[in-house]
Amino acid sequence: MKYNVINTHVHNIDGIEKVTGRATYTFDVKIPGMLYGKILRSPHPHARIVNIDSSKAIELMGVKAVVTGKDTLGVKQGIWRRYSELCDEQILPLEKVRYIGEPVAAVAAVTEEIAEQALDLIEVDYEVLPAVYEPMEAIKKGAPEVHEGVERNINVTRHIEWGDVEEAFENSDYIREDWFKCSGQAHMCMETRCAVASYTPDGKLTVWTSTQSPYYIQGLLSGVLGLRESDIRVIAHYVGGGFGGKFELDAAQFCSSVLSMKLSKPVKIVFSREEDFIATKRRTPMFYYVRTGVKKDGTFMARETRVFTDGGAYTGMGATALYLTGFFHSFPYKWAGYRYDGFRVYTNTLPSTSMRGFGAPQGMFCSETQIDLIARDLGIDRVEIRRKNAHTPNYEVPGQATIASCGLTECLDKIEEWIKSRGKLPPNRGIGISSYGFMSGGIFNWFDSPYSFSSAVVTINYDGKVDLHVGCQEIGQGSNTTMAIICAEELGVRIEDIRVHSGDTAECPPDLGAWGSRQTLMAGNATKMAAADAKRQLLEFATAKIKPNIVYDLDIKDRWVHLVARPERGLDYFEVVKDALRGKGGQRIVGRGFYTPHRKGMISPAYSYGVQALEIEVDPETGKIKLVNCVTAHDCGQPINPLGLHGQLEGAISMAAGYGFLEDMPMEDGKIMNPNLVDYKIIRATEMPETEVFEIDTYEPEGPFGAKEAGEGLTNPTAAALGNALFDALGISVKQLPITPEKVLNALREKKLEDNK
Amino acid sequence: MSIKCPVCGKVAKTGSAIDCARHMFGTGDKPHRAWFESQGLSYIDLLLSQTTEPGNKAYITVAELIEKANKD
Amino acid sequence: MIKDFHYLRPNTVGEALDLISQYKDDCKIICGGQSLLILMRQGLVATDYLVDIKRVQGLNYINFDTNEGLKMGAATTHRAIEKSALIKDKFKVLADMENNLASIQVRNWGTIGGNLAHADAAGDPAPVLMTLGASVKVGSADDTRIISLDQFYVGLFETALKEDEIVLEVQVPVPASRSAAVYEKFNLLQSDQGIIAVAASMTLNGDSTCKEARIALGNAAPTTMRARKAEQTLVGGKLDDDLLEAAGVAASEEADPISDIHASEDYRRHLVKVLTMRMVKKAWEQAAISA
Amino acid sequence: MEKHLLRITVNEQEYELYINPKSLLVEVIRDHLGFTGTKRGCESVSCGACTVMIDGMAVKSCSVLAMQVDGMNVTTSEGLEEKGQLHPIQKAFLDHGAYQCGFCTSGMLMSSKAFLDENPNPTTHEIREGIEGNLCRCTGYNSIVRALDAVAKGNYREDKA
Repeated sequence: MKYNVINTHVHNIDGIEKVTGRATYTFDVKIPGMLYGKILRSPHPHARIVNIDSSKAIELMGVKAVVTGKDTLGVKQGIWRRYSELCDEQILPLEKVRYIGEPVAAVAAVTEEIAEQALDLIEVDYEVLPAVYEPMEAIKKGAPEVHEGVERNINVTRHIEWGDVEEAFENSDYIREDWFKCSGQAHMCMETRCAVASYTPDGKLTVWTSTQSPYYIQGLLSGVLGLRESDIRVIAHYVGGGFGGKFELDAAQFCSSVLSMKLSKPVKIVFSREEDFIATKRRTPMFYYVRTGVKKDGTFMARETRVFTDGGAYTGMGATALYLTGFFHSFPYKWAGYRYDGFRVYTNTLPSTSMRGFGAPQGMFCSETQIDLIARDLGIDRVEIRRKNAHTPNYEVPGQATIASCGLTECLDKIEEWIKSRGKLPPNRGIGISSYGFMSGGIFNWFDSPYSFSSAVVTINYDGKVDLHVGCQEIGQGSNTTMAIICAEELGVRIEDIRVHSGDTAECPPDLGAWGSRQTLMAGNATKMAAADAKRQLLEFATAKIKPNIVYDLDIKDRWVHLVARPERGLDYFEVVKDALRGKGGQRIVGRGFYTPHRKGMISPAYSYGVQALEIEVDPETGKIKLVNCVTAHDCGQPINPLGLHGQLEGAISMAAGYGFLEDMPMEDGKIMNPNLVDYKIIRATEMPETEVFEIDTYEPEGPFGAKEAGEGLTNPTAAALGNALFDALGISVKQLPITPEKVLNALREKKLEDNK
Repeated sequence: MSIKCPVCGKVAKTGSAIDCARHMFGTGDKPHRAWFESQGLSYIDLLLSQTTEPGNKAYITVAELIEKANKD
Repeated sequence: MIKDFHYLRPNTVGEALDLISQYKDDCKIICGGQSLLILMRQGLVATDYLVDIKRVQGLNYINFDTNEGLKMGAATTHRAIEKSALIKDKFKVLADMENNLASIQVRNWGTIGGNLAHADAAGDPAPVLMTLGASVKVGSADDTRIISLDQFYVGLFETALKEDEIVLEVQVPVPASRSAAVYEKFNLLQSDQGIIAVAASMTLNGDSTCKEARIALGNAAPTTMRARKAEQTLVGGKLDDDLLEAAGVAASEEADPISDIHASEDYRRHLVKVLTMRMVKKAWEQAAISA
Repeated sequence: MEKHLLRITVNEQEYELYINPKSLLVEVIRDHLGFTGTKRGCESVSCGACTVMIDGMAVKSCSVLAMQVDGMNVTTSEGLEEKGQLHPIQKAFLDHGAYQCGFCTSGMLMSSKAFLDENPNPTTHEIREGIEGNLCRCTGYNSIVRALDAVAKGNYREDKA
């Protein structure tokens, strides 16, 4: 299929603003009369708040207000509006604090400095309680209760099962058990959490904030502040990164709103980098037990997996991560019998939640690492064993998902070719591979939204310029550009004819926002539908004007309205628009579109697939790993924006490789030991490997123009590929993330001991 | 002799107690969990040991109890 | 937040030293400030007076002559040292070390004097300069004196500077013939300080046996330290694996590293051994082919 | 605390202002002068989002007291355009998708500009070292390296004229 805009080289439509310093982020927002807020945080991992005395603080010159939980409605909030028991977080708690860094009070003052000084003057009387930091401790009988009445601190459990697992094991020739530990990871958005809240005497609240979902924040604020949803306007024009950490309500948004409502003045709160590390949320740490049964020939028969996750102090999006890790741990392979039991356990630590991959990177690290071990045990080629069990088009994961498009086998072929092309590697080099797949948006509606999951409005002005209003959120992943491309293609105009409006709940239709890789498919479908609706209206007028034989179809391509059968017969798009507008009594042409998935299984309407190969070099004397090459064969359906797609791929590699060998959040007694960018290691330009991508084109019937997920799933394979590359290079397998030099060295020592036996 | 699940009576193909234990763990519904507790064991604690320590301690412990239950 | 302070910007070394002798403990000296300002922002350092010597005349120079050796003004930036043709030619190890010190931005503003006076045991220049036998010229309003870098570091973030003294100049003697110095740090990100760093300089006899060895360890103890036992094992020896092993083991034993989130004490000792062996070998081989 | 007179040229415009001497350069640039293109991403001189050029050198403006650049020339990302024309590096960033969320971009551009001014024919490894002081969580850097490589190879030379 030949497209005019789709899959062509397009600049991000917000590029000029970003490369000239014009883009105004919440971090940059400054409005007249604005005050600055700071948050007082708990020094204790677990303590009862006996009393808070802010009298001294309020007397400090320049301090305008101090608020505590008592100044709030005390609502326990969360995105789980359908499952109230999972809404367990008061952002300014009334009773007790459950992790170090949890907010206890907030101050507004004329300068940031005065606000910070005021924090020191607030006297909090704590009754320190026994705390528990490890899920395996927290779940034991008699462990301290993080939340009263939650037995054994078990927050949620998830069970996934299909086939007869026992029978499948009985029919296996070989069974292998492994134990894994996956670490936490910080989202580390370059723009820390921040918000400017402005409440005005007319009872309306405007909040500029750095979020992945203005609509969620609007709804959540309405719940905790007792304001009417539509009286709250959330604006997020530019967002400095999200990665799964910015679609829940955060303390910057909540505290600035509470302070602003108290003062009827704008209040700005910006998290310091340290606050962003210790008091937001993190990727969920997980303990994995995996038991897998296979046939001699490598056919996967049965898998039984048990997972305990460190939930930290609150649910966040962790319940979904618990489900998705269990599902994607089976991915992208066929199993006669599969059983997963997941337990999310509360601890007195930083809450864990969704982060790019949403549980899948952990599940796939454990799965793909074990698959290489099984392949070695059975003497089967690692690509072959994956090919033998790979998902195929139109496969149904029993009771879970129906796959339509799937290019996994082609991806495996490509990667096999590339590995061969590398020939014999020099010593201490190794190549690891990992298959992966991911959802194109979750079908979940925990938020109980009454609105379509995605909506779009296309408005054509007299001069032919198109205003596209979407609720989907641009956070750097390029969704505004993707929507502009889809709109331009469907409507038959050029990218420069489109002006996208997003990131403002007062202007744009509701949309669940940027998480779970949902926007290209869901908002894309809504945008395509809206554009088609507008085009239909134009074509009515064009048909009346051209007066073709009614068996002929009309279409618009590159601003040319024409007969499909006789492209030379047609009209200029701009002329047609002018006529159509007159024909509508001077009304602009408006097209509407919306999308909500139906009958699409438990998880998602569509799934992306791929295989990644990572070549590393190891120093066997120090255990240091250097990333050399990273090659990815990628089935994301029809690519929409190749430039953006490649950027997503490389960005995912840097973040996921970091998860594999650098990034960690070590704690002592609940205190994070590296809450700064000196001690928290993030890949820099000098550590990034060369990257290459092979696009495997498939057509996804459920996606706009056949497109599906393209950015988040790429976070899933890299840590596994890195571990498998180490296995390939030195024959050692490290089952604890991150794979640090010290762990590599210890594994080498153990191997020596065994080899000597 | 082939071992029966003391709760639902399922007999594993191999008939072994250890596979019966796996069946009981895996099913893990209320009645099966209740049986663990009735034996003075904790389902969660057994899961924990199975999930955190290499080896099959939990399954073996349960298998022995199942054999015992099958005898009487 | 940084606590308020009085800002003083003298124009000459004399003015600077007078101010410092006047305020003593009540003042701090800022040069590049790449480390100091972080500590001040964290509230770990507060001061009534801040004396800014970054732009004081006569502290920013790189000179070399065949008798006196290399002299660098305290306010010379890392970047200037890295880029200096003279240093690339005569002290390549210095230029290479600077090239991997933090980021270009930091090297553009940070200074050699400030770095040495900050006395971070993980700092890059100190071990290299130690193996080159460098000294610092320090001065107060009353007089100036020369302190060998070996004597300069007395404790964790502690130097031999008196309260009214500042570093004025770094002095590096002319390298002996048939000698070479090398440096390597082990880190996870190229721009990081070393989890462990080792510098070694070897001077050889005509028969390529070891005449003199100088080994300095970074981040292996509360201060940058010489690995003297390791040095002794080398003197008079011939380059072979056993000797290297012996030196590596000696260094790892005399090191006094900590355990932290980045590495355990054992692992750090292991790194000291591996890097010492590598650096000694490399320096030895370079010295052997040097004129 | 007595204020000090600061004379500073930012993007070719001279300014005189009285500031608390503890003010960091980034605070003067953003809060006093309103050049918000320059960002802040940490408190530890790690992320490079605040990188500006001081007399042609890339420096992290959070690591410098404003008083230390008294009388000097500062350039921020807002100062890269000339007569409404994008600088070649800005064009290359657009063409190569060398930014995503854009929060690190201003600092990245200033490191890039200073680096290429000093080293017009770098290897790609030198380019990586040239921007290693700047963190980017979105792109994985390679698109930035390609953009700078393209500028160095002269693909945007006509723009320089």
